[in-house]
Amino acid sequence: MMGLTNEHLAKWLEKTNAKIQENKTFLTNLDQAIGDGDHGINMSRGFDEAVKKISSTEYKTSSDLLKDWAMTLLSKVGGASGPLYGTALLKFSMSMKDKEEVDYSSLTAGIEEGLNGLIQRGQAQEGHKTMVDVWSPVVTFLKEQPAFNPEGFKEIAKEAMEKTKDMKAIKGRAAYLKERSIGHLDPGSVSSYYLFSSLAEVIEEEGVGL
Amino acid sequence: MMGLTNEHLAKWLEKTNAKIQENKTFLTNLDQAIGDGDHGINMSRGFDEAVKKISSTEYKTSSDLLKDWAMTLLSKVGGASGPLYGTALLKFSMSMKDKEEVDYSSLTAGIEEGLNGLIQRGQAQEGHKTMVDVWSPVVTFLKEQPAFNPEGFKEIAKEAMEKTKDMKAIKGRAAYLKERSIGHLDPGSVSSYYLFSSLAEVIEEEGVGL
Amino acid sequence: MKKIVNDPNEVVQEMILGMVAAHGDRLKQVPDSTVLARVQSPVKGKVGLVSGGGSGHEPSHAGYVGKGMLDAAVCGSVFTSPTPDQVLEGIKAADSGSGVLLIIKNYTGDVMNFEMAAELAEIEGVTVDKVVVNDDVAVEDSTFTTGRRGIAGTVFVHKIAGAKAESGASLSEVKAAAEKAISNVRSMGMALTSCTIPAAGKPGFEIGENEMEVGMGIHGEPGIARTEIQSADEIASVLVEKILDDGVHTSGDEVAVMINGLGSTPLMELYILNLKVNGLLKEKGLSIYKTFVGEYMTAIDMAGCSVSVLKLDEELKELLDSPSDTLGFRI
Amino acid sequence: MKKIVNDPNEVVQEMILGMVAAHGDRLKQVPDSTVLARVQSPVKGKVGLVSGGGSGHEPSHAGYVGKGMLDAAVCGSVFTSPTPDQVLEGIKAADSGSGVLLIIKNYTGDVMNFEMAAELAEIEGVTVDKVVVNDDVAVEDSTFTTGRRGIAGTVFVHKIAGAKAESGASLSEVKAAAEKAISNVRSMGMALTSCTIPAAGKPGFEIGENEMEVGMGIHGEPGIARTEIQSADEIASVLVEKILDDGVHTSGDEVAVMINGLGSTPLMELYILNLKVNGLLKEKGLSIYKTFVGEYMTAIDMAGCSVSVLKLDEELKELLDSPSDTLGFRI
Ligand SMILES: Nc1ncnc2c1ncn2[C@@H]1O[C@H](COP(=O)(O)OP(=O)(O)O)[C@@H](O)[C@H]1O
Ligand SMILES: Nc1ncnc2c1ncn2[C@@H]1O[C@H](COP(=O)(O)OP(=O)(O)O)[C@@H](O)[C@H]1O
Ligand SMILES: [Mg+2]
Ligand SMILES: [Mg+2]
Ligand SMILES: [Mg+2]
Ligand SMILES: [Mg+2]
Repeated sequence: MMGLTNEHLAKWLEKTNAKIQENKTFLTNLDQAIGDGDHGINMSRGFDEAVKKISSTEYKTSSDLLKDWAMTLLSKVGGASGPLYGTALLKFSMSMKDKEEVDYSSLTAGIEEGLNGLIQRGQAQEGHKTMVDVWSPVVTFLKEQPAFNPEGFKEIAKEAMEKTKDMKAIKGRAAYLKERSIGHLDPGSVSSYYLFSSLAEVIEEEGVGL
Repeated sequence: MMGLTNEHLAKWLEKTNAKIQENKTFLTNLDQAIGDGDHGINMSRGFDEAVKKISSTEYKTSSDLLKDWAMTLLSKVGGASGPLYGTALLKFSMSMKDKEEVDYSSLTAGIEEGLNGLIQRGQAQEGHKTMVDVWSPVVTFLKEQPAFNPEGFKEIAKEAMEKTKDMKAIKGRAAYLKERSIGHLDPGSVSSYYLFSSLAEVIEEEGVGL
Repeated sequence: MKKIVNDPNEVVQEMILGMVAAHGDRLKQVPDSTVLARVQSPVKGKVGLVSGGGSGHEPSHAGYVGKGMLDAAVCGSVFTSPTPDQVLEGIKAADSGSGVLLIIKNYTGDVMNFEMAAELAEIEGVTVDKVVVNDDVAVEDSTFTTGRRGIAGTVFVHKIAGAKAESGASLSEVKAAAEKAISNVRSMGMALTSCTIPAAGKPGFEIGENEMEVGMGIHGEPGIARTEIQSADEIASVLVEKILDDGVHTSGDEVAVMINGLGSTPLMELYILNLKVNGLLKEKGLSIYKTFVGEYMTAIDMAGCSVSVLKLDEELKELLDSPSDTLGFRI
Repeated sequence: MKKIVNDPNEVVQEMILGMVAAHGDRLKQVPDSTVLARVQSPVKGKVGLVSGGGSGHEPSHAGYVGKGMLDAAVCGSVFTSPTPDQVLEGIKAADSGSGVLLIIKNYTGDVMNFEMAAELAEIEGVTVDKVVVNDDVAVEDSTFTTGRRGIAGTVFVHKIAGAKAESGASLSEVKAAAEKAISNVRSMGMALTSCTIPAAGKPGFEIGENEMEVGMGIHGEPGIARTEIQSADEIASVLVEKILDDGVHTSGDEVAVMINGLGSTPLMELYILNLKVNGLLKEKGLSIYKTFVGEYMTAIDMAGCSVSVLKLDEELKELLDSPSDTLGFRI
């Protein structure tokens, strides 16, 4: 079977949610260190709701599913990460509007659109110690590779996430800390890593041809 | 020389004050355990002021000196102990009105008057875990003895003070603790002990004939 | 000690000066005293109202000085009743010749110092009367002991007596209104933490990380029991039940409710508590005429709350509703 | 965690219900939302004013809903900006056809969520405009970063814009008044302790027993420096100096001052601070028109304070003095 089905997308969401729930306190602790200590709480609330919504609805198209995912985050996460994840997934959904199937090129295009939405909404550039620092290298990697490479993909996302540790925050709440933000992982980058590592794992485990 | 002069009375006040200042935190800690934690602060403020007042004023009569001592406590201590010590000393002062000299019998009568004022003002009886539990046995002892007995006097005051430890408070703030007040010294009884032990020490050290 | 202070022994004087600096249009300091009085006081033809007590309960009591409430507040040292001479200054500032009513919270020290001041004032020719507030049901009301303490319900007494005095009533009428408020109001508190007197520099008592004290007084005096921390709903039940058990409020009564924070408890938590208190009182058949939520009678920086319930009749409703313009209570 | 709560995840909903239970004569909950609106809203012919943000800053913002201030407050989760759909509910509740002004504190999340709501509202045919409050001088104002934060000075903006809207002014006039207040107000805070988000269950950061944080934000974001605890006078000097350094207030100006408590700091300490702030401002040649002391914009249960200074002109004085009848701010 080729491409990501709605079932795969739902599994992606569920796996991401599982990681978020499991690491809720970790994410909150990260945000306590350089933010206001609510990132785990926000993400856990929003992704739980998204799972509830998506698992109880029948979707014709992947675009519809992604849209509900996006809208649920938008209306349940709040803070900075809510509109950012919401916008990114909404852009992804819109780019899938007239696609029959989520194949490699449409997945790549969708995540790139998500990144563009993120940047437009948040005005952060790479190196500012935000989730853009994970999304951006992930998009570059997808565009470089001929087909989906789960191991490499996960590796890239992980490295990118880890790199935020040494960055000085320019955007987001951590920016108030200036130099003192160095030495701490960016919470939004860690949750983005959960999103992307879950995607790779679903593709691997389900043997999705991409 | 016979009787307590004004110089002796001033020394009595100063010695008491020295003990209070030295034990300010101890008194406060006692009051933290079963009251509201201000007895050391109150007594230290009031006795400091009394020393200032008395040491800078010339007194014709002991009654005048005692009156200023009383009035200073009344206007500087506050709380329950302010009016109580103030009233006691005021009654002492009044009983000295037409006395030439503070001899043993007038000292005894003065302290007894003080106790009566205390009881009238505070409505506490012996055994209620208040300073009355020190003043009352002290008066009884004075009345029993033919002449001032410094060692016995100090001993009586000390024992009386220590006995408050096992009492259940009926009056004063410690009464709210009911059974839980048992096992703690009554702060006002401890400060009263300082007052009486200082008196005995002044009489001893100055070789007052009483 | 984590406090914004200079000399811990000067906190009351500096507070008084800071209040006058902020609110000189409302409050004046009686020279060389710790008394804060209405700028306009004494108000001609009006009975004067004086309250006060130890400091550390802000906005009590200076926050209730103003039109429709008190004429003067006497500020003692922290948790220490003011001395008779200071109370006398308050009485003189409030007296316009129509007499002065003292509103005293029931603590040995306050009662003694205010009574001595009243004696001194009578000598100076001022007619003085007094009421003693004892709303705290956490303490047994026995004539053998000192009886119930005065806590947040005192603010209702200020409001009722203040409105009555403002209406031009006589000293005995104002006293009667205050007495009615006192006999109609019951309160109880609880605390999650201790509090720190600045000059003491450390918390007044120890309390475990998972403990709370039910029936806590506003100076950290214990009440009924030390228990495990309970939920807001359970706390509401304990407080409301004990208050209603006193038998003053019965089904069908109209009541005013005060949810009071002790210093460190956020408004959010007070509103969460109110939700359950409101429900419980309604369940008991009481009709809630007005609810006040906020910090009215604090215990320095203590975390905790108290609930007060005042039974109303037509007179009390009218007095509660009449305008008051003070920093801490505005109608 | 020492809090009076039930389910830590339900604190905002229960707070909203508790507020309506207490103040149903003033506030209504927009059904199925976290919006608290004036009972009378939308007010015919009046520009609607909507503010809000994460909860935990009570009485901000629902405490400022009422005559002369806001029409609706949107309550997010604790320290978390509300979502666009909730803000949209607030806008709809406030809109009487005369347009709605959003008063946003400058945080990435708030700005994004409120802007998205504005876009949604415009689609539904509501005219919406916005102002962003950024009064906190502890943070550099650089276009390269997110810029200064919005803190307690926001309450002055609510008051000024609210009075203007109440006068029947147009959306652009109300916006202009709000912008003037924003450009005239500067604030800075400091903290002695951290604060605890109920759902997190532990303090947001560590701070030593002898340390304080200068320039602390209202979510526990750090500011300028971690130092040893200083005296009230020193704290006043640090805050006032930094505020005046910004160059908005110059000798001869009339100003309004707000001494704001962050949650656990007693009024007594705020007044002690005010005494020095008052003196310093006068020394600098400023004339103090009005001073507000209390809890206006808190950070849950944080101990600490902020100082805000608003430069006044005739228009702002008039707007500041016009009546406002809200729980948290009454003129
Ligand atoms: N301008 C921005 N652009 C991109 N990402 C951002 C921006 N601001 C914040 N973020 C991301 O959001 C995360 C914080 O999210 P969260 O804690 O939920 O919101 P808040 O900061 O409002 O409390 C940060 O770790 C960062 O990755
Ligand atoms: N009714 C009373 N009669 C006699 N002594 C009393 C009475 N009430 C309190 N005391 C004494 O006063 C002491 C407490 O004084 P202090 O702490 O200064 O005042 P407060 O209790 O008002 O804080 C008690 O330890 C007790 O000895
Ligand atoms: Mg956050
Ligand atoms: Mg005491
Ligand atoms: Mg005391
Ligand atoms: Mg947040």
